[in-house]
Amino acid sequence: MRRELVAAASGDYWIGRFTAMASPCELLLELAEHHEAQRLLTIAADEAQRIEQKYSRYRDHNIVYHINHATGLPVTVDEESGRLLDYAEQLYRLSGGLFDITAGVLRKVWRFEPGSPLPTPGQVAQLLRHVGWEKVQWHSPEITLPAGMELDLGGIGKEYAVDRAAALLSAETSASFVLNFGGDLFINKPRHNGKPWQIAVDDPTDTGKKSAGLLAIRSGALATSGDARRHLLHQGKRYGHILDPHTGWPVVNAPRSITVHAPSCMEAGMLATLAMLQGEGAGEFLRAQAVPHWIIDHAA
Amino acid sequence: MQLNRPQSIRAALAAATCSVLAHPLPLQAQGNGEERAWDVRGGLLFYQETDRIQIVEPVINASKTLQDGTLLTLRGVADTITGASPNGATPTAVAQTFTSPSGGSSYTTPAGETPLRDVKDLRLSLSAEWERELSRMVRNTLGAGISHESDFLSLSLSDTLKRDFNNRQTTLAAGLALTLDTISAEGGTPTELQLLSTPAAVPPPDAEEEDEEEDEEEDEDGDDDDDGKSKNSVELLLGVTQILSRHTLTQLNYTLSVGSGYLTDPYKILSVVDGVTGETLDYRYEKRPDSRTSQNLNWRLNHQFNEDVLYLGYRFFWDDWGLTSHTMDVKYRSELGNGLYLQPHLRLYQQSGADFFRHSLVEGEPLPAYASADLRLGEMRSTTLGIKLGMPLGGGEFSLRLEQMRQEGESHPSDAIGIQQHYDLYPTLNASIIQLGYRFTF
Amino acid sequence: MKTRLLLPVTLGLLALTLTGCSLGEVKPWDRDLLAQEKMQLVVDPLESYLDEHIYFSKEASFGGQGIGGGGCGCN
Amino acid sequence: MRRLTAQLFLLLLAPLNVHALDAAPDFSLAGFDGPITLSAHRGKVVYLDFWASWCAPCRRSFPWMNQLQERYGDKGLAIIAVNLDKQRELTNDFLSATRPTFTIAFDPEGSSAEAYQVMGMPSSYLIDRNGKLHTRHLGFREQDKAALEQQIEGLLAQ
Repeated sequence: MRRELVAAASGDYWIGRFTAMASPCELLLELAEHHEAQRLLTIAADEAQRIEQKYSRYRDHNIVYHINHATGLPVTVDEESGRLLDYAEQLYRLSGGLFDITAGVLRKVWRFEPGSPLPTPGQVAQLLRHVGWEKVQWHSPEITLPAGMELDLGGIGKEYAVDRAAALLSAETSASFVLNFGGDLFINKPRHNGKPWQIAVDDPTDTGKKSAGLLAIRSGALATSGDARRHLLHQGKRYGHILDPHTGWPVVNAPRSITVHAPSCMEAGMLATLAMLQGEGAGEFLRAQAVPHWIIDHAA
Repeated sequence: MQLNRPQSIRAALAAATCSVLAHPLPLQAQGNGEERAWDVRGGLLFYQETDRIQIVEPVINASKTLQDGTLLTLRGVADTITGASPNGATPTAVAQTFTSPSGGSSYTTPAGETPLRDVKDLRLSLSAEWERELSRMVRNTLGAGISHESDFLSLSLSDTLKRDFNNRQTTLAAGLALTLDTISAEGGTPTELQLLSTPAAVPPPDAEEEDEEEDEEEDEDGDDDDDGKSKNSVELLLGVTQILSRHTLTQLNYTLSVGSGYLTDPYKILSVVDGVTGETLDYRYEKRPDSRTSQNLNWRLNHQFNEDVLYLGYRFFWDDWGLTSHTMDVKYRSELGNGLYLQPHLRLYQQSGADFFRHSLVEGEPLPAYASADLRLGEMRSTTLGIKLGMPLGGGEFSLRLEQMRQEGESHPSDAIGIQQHYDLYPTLNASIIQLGYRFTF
Repeated sequence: MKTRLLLPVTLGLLALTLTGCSLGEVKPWDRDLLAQEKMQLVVDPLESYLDEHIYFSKEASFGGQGIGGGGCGCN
Repeated sequence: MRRLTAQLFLLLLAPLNVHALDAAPDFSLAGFDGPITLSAHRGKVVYLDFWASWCAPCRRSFPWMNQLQERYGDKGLAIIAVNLDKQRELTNDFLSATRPTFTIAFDPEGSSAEAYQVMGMPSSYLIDRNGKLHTRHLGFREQDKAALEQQIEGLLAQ
């Protein structure tokens, strides 16, 4: 994994870059020497890589692979995975079944690439039989998945990696830092001059180039859920990549992008995802949760 | 689709997140540069003399720096000795039979051969050392040890003080050690210079009063049930270590040892021969003085050339038994890269004999005050040639040492009497040393 | 013999110390090589111990490097 | 009353501290990110440490200096640890094992150690906010920590 470390133009912090979980990742570090910055970058990148290797659906022979290929047999998981499964289960209950880590199989028919055809209702119904956490037997530390079902921790993995790596960094340094894994980020404390970090929010209408605005964040996490990068245009209709596990179809009328600020990246990410699953009700949902948030609507 | 109780989600989520993130951090991030606690060296020595003694000796040496900075070193040794060792009698034209003082055992040596006595023992030894800083420039090392064999027990205590001078370029050392040994010879301790042909019985206590043996008898409370003899020694060390350059270090040590008590080897005898023919008529147990003062001057120098290191050593030893010896020791550690090294070794040793060393006693001549035919007290020289290989292995360091030792004395000395001239009175001794070592920290 | 030789020994030690003083100083931060384990006077305590044990049991001389450590019944 | 005793205590100590405060020799040494000078730290209390990778007590002092940095770093203490190794390889191993959070400077020639008349390894010097040499300390032992911290706190309070 390529890891580079450069000084910021202003010279008062370091920027470390690497790629993990198919996302560009960066670490902004204030007031640390080069070798110290290098060391902290290694810690963050190692942790990202560790979590990616352990939970990526795209890698063979990790815990997710074993669970998904157990053909109906129970699999015993380690403590860390157990906690993540507990977490997923709680989210499933809290969301009334909207957040479901077994919904990943729907991706077999939903391809969010330009020009991809829409699946037929029959195809979707076929796959829906393999969706539903309630069909999973989870009695820590043992999980049994009915054959044909699959787990996908992609919905929480990146946020979890941010929180974990941020915790490791916090234990190692007192310097202010921003840890950003593909738009999900964590800030431990204000900059040394007492000022907040300025975070640019991507404008989904012109992703990567235009900024929808600057957020001033003193500490805590930001996570964004949206279809900026993954969506499907079909006969003039825009299908976001958030699928409703009850219907097997994308959520209708969801905002283009939702950014939430919360103490941890997992909370921010879950709130953004849950809001997205509310479709038109996203704004209302977030206001009811009384969390700082930024919505970019679909009315573009 | 509406969520259940939307207001409570944030709080429940916070609680759930907190619990998932409470998972302990992986160890990789915990490194804080602390030193490892134990430094352990394990070794196994095989010592094999041609047709003589064989020793298998496992040793373990473990040291640890304690919280207060004290360095604690512990050592455990177990050595198994088997084989045969010369008993001091000279070869003769007929087979010879030897019996222990109590008559419990006997063995026979064929004609023309150097009489050997079977040896078999297990020695267990434990020792500990505490080295601590008394002040920034002064260190103290306290040591204690115990060693046990079926016929021998040794207890020792030592204390060494080292002080640095000249910005730590010079270190002076002074030390004192005390050793107490108890010997309980197998089959009973023989009376010194007693004839082997004397009826095999433990001599009555008053018979010993006639001999000039006062000192060591005090150590025996009841010599009937315990035939133990004792000896003790006091050692003194004065040393100076000097840094000569960034590459060179030297040390000069002077040691003085004063031993007293039963210094005789209870298993060694002398042949009593006819003054003309040299034929063996009888045997007597040996007798050594009951005190020995010996001194050493030991010089060492370590010099580093571009990673390689030359180790030089020279020792001069002398004592009041009339013995002097010179020992030269050279090692050269050649670094081969990647932690691999090869270290050739040469040791040269030469000693003069003790004043009372003689191959035999002559029948009819007055008995000398002291006499021993122990070849180790005779004039001889010894050469050791060896090589050691060291390499990193599995996180530790492995070493293998192979050495060959050759000890030779005067086979046909000018004082050989009669038929003795036909025999090799100082058979050359060849021994192989194989040492395996592994060192690791945890 | 003891007293006759003690004097030159002491003088020798003293002389060495004094020449040590007059030699160029090796600064504390220049002791990197001397701090290496292979530059210690006893590099391998185990090997030294075993050698001392072997030669003590085979020769009439003993000691010189250090003191204490206990003996064995082999001589 | 407590204040009075504190003042008395300071007065008693004063004669030891007031005079004979030499200016700490300045230096310019290579650091990870450009040169490190003492003069750039004027206004801060500087804990100047001389160390080498082959020195065992130096290794023990690093976790403690990390603690110092954490505790006093934002209160005006700067820690500069001058490495006196001749070769960099061992230094890197040492640094990756000890992970210092303070400033490291490199002086393979030992010129700064010469200027400070370093007597042993490690040696540390406390320099006050005005660049005056306050105390020197030789070696590193667990029992020295408390006294050193007290001195640092004292200088930070000035």
